[in-house]
Amino acid sequence: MHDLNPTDVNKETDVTVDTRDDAKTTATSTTKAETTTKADAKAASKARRGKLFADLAPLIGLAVLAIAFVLVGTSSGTNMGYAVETLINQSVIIIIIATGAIFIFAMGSFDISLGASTLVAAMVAGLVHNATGSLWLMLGAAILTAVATSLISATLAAVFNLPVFVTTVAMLSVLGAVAAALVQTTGGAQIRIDRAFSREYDTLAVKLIVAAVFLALCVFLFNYTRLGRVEKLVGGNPMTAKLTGVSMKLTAIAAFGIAGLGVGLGAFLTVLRTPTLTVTSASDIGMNILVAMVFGGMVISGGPRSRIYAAIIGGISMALLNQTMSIMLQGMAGGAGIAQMVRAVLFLAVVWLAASGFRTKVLPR
Amino acid sequence: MGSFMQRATGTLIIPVGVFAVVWTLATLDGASLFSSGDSLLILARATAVTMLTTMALAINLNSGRFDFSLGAMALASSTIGASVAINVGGGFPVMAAVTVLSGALLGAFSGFLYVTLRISPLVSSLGVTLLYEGLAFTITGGGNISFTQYPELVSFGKSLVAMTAVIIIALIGVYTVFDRSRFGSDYRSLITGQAAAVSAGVKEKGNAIKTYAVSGALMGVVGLIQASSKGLIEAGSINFSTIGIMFTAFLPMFVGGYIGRYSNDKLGYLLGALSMSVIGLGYSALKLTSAQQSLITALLLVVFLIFLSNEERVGRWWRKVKGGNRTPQQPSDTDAAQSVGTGAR
Amino acid sequence: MRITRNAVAGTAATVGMTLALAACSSSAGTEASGSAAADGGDAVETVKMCALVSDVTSSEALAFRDYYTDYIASEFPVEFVYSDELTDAEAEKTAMEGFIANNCQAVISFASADRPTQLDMAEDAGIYYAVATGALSAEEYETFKDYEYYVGAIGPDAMTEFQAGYDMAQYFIGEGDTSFGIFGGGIPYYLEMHINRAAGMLTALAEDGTTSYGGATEMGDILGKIYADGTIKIQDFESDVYELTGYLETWDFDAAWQASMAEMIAADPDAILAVGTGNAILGSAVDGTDIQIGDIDAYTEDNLVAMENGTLGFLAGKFTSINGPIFAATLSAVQGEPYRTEDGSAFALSQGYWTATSAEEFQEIVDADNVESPVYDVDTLSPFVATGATYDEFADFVGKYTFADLVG
Amino acid sequence: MTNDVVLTVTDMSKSFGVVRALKHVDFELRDGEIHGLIGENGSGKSTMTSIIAGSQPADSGTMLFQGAPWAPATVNESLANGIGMVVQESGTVPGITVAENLFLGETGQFTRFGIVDRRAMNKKASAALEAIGVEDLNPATPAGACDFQTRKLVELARVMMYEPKVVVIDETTTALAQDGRDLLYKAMDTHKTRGAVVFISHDLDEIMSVCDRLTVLRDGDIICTFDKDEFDEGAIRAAMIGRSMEGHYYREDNKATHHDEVWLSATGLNLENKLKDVSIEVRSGEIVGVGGLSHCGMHELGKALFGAAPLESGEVVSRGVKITNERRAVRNAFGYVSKDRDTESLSLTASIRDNIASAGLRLIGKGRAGLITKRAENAYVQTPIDQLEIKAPGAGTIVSTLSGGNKQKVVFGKWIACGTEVLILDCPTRGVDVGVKQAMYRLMTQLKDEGKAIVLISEEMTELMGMSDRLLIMKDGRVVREFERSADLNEMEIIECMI
Repeated sequence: MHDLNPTDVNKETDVTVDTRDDAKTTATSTTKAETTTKADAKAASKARRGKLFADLAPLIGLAVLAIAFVLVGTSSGTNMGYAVETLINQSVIIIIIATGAIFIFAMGSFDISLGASTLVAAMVAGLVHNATGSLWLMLGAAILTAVATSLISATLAAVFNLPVFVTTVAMLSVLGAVAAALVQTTGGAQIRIDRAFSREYDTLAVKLIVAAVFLALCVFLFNYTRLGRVEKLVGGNPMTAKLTGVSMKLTAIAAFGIAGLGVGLGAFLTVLRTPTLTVTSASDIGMNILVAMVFGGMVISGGPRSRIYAAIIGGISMALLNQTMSIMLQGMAGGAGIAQMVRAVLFLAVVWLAASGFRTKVLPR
Repeated sequence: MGSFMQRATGTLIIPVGVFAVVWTLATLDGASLFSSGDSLLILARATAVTMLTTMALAINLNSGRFDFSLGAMALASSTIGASVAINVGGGFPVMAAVTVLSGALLGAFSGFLYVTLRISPLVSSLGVTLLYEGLAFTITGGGNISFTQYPELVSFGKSLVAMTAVIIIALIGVYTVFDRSRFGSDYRSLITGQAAAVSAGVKEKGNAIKTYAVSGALMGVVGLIQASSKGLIEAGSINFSTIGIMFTAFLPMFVGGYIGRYSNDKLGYLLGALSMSVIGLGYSALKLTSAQQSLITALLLVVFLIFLSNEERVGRWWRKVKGGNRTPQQPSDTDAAQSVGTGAR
Repeated sequence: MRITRNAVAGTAATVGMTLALAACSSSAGTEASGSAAADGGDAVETVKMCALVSDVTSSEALAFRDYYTDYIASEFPVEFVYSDELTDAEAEKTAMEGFIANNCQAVISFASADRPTQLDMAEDAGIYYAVATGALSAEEYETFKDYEYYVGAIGPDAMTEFQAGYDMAQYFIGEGDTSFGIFGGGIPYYLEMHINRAAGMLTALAEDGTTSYGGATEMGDILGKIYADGTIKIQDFESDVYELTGYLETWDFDAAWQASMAEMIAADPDAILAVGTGNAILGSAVDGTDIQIGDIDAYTEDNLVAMENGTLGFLAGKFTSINGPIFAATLSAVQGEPYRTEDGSAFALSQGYWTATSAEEFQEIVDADNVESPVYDVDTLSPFVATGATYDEFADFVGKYTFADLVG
Repeated sequence: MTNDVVLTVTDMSKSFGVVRALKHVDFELRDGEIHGLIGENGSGKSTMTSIIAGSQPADSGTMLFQGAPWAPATVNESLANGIGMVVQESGTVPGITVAENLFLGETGQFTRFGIVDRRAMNKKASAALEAIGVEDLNPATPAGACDFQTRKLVELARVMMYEPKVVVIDETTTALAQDGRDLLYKAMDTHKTRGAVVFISHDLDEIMSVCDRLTVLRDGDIICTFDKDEFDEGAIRAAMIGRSMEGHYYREDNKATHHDEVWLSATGLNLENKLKDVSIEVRSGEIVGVGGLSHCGMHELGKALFGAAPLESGEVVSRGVKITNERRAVRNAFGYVSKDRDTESLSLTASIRDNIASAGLRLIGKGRAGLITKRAENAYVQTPIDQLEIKAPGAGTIVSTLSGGNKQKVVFGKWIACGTEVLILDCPTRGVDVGVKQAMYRLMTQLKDEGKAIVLISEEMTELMGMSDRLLIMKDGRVVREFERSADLNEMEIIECMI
């Protein structure tokens, strides 16, 4: 995470205005000049507060949602103990996959096939478990499959110079077909693993351990090693990164590898949580991780402002919101539609706040 | 840009080639591409839907604006149009007018949100998708809208003439608006020279909102055609289940971009859509399962992209092989691929 | 100092504490309400029943829902909470978690992606669980029949589904039809209901001596072949009498699908046998041809219109209030009187379809059973809600489900 | 020169935040003159002209243009009423035609019922281009297909088309090769007959030869104005910097020196039509200059030496290692400063710290198993910040907020911090002010003395002559001539072989 400490923010504003000649030369900076009024000091501190606020918006969103959840839940007699556990159950897979995916998004790439690869990895894991009965082989299979699929996308994109997004659009279709083929191998509609087995391991402890280990790894790699810096550098300006000696191919492969690991672990937990896998399983994951990341303050175009914590914040926020909405709208016809509209509005509001310190004269792209 | 022959070849090589390959494969398999009387209608309808979606996607993607909400706009506008026509009456004209108009309004609102919030268009479109899916769901309470009792509302999609007319009108309309009008001139200047155009007085916000409105109107027409070809509107689609249609537009968009180098990208979108629809007929003639179909389509997308991204390399290699010294057809860096790069690398 | 990380930590701590406190403080309370529900007894207390639904859009699903929320909820001391559309096992589990957290006292499940998980969750949480319009497989039944909170299942079992397909084909054969198209719906997704129905259709055709499907003529073999192929292959259909002119599956609506549909219709069969939603998907396409559709769906207005104008020739459908008995059994269980078989197991009862082959029959059915005045009305159901009725009496009641039985 | 005053600026002030960019300046522009503005980055010259040309408002002060109060709200309004401006950055839009660029935002004049009459537009565009001496440009050509210089001329044509009374030309020549400059000078001379020109440049020689009068700005103040007959390089420099320039601007010595080891050796480089059989050797402690016209291939050569160009044949070797890509280059202590600083050498939205650290992440993590702590990173970054005197409140400052000179220092800092030994500099002083330039030259000299190998690619002949041990001149993708450093290098002779 690249943060600004308060003094930095303060001084930075001064620098913004210290660039008289530069400021006017591009339309982008002209805005700064134009919008800065005579009340300089006021404006400067306002800008500083704006950026600080923007940085905090996802956290504020999380806090507000948590309070709303507790208030709504308590007042409607919800079993909060169970509800909190549910919260973790429902968000942990999204958080893991999304946190891994941040490595991809930080470098300005966009992978839309993560949901599909979760499904395929989960299916392979399920099949391996059914064949061997082993937990560890199943975990290994999930990770291997996910990393392999992820690396195929990365390699295709890197070797042939393809836009990652469209490559993953193609991967989405391919993985869908693979999932259909995998199901067909069982001669039935689903891949199902032993209930007793999944119940044994589908526990809070397993989830928290897997999540803690993986998230710690991600935070470490992202914030304390060369990899994270390089991902952000590539996201900020790929050309510069290249001309600074960063290997785009290796960087992409590393990012996709970690994302693949996350998908693998997510798939592993998916099998434990829902031991019955069909071609439509995990279909929501692909988009939900996107929403979670953005909700948590991730800049979708990546770059220096990427944050590794975004998925955690966003994932929990989404789960809180979903639960609160379902408590409030339970039993209401069309409730799902209204809940989704509320979700949309909140989503846009948080993103808007998070972007508030970083506006330019031209529209963002 | 080269001679007429060169341009004609570049323009037609893909659609003609696709047709030849698909026709040959079908014939070898003993099947016919146009096995039923409805084949032409299906071809026209699929071409219309794909072309409109491709245009709706491309006009914003060219400006680096990625739009997940295309399907949601089609869904919401047709839901509104059908509900009004069923509850108020007025038959197909009312349904068509309300659908396209509400499509344009939904598009404009989406654009308005984007320029007002000033957030990444991709992110804004995620929110809009949720919003419009939720809207359609709320209107019907999640139920489907069925036209079994109102066959007159859906005869539109069963008319070859109507579908052909849609294609022609949309092509001419979109070409006029984006290539010949003042709006289009501003639009194109904003694509590649955002900052310069804005400082020269081009109104970017208005232009963006209008572009979104056009995109929404096109998706309104798509919604209309889909409602009539399915005979129902699945208004209960939520949780991003409407985004699938967007993916069908990528390949024709790239094909269109390629063809656009030789003639015009709008014509390219038509020919790209036509090629995809021919391939669709081929799938049916060859009796491929849907898994096989999606696999092949995905491979085609990847192969074509590889070709586009490595055209220079391919060209260089080709010149080496031929040993000749033909002037390289310099690719203007595949516009579409480029914008996808900026919008969502 | 790194503001953002501190803020993250701070917020996380605050959120965590809030949640933890809320969790602890309320768990005692729920404990109490949970046991109150288990004790039952008090008939005046409103029972919170939750419905898991995989389909929220079809008119059948909406009619079922209206019957519960409009009719039943106004006649019995219950409130219904419906899930969103549940597309997969994960969604089902999520919805179950929500139900349990929100103190549902019983779950009536229409969603079948992962029944074992639902059953386990209900059992763990101590809330009643019932299967509506469906059945557990034999294997599943053996596993779960002794669960304390498993109420039982009422609905068409595999055989009923098979029979519905069989009856449909038999009807059109009886009409003298010889050429057929088949709409296979969710067969490639291994939707068992659809596979069973399709097997029924093919088995009916195969009763003619010259006819076979992939060499098979028996129900079991045909079923096996469909499972193996994941589709129906018309080239494997052999007959001197009948002709299979086309086959269509899924609801893709893309160009290839449309072409396949057009091809099936262009072949001009006498009838198209649909495993489900035939009129909704194909109705407008066959409009203006002589092709009739045989369908397994619900008694909706759309289907009535189709039957009136001749598009729909045969309809097997669940009637609106078909879920009355399972509700009665569930409520009875919540109020302390679950129905158990002689050996103490949960019940597994079968109910089939009502069929209509003319607009008149259709109208009779609609008139006899609708949300305002269902055949399973309060007077019919009340005797089976915690009144001391035995399992055999209940089973007998459920078994009399035909139009003739209920309407007369 | 008629000496009638066309534009008067009185008591103009402008602040950005707490910084005062213009402090009560007074300025007079006379009819028929070419008036040069010179000053370091941030001196206020561009701020003043941009206010005059309507791209931003002043905080206080008044302007009189041809006797009437002048306060344009937009660039277009200013242009329509007689004052136009050509800016430093490319103002053209690549995706539309030359004609559409000329009438950008103004296509309304050709529009009937919303449809643009392209034939009429192209015709008018051709006329406008011919008016400034550009003859052979089809206005229907996409601007993106034109070279940088042509696009610049299109911008000039766009301004001139409005026949403004006053034209402001802001550092445009940096982008132009000699023929383009000649067209520009000619256009300016022609314009003198009907109005006045304000000409901003960093190039003292150029400004002295082109202008009739010259105003020096420093720190938001107008220091003084020179008439043509008072032009004196030393005096002007002194006015700009506020002190007389100490020591030499370029290298002091006149002799080519270097160590023996060859650190960079390229042989037989071929790249499309841009490089043809180019070979070059650079030794330790040597600065090799590469000059030529913009499109002679020297920029491509810079990239090729760094392993960043898809060579058709030939190889780049450094101390036994083939440099096949950028990664290998950096691993072998290469550094590359691009001429497109913002797009190729910096991550603008990242901080100074991030940018400087980017090339040395391995070094920072060295000895800690790759662990990069905040402290180690800060320590790593602080050295070049101090050494290069990067003016910023802190290492966390976002680079996009820095001035051009400071940005370039960040780029240099990135390469110096990681111990670069072979430095490829492509136009390293483009768009930076004199003070920073001087610092750069000193740094290059220092690096040379430390035994580093430097390739200096530049479009500024004086800079090349002033800094290089050897000077290679390129033309049409080939190295056509090589000059050894000596006191009697003849600039004219060098330029001869470029053209």
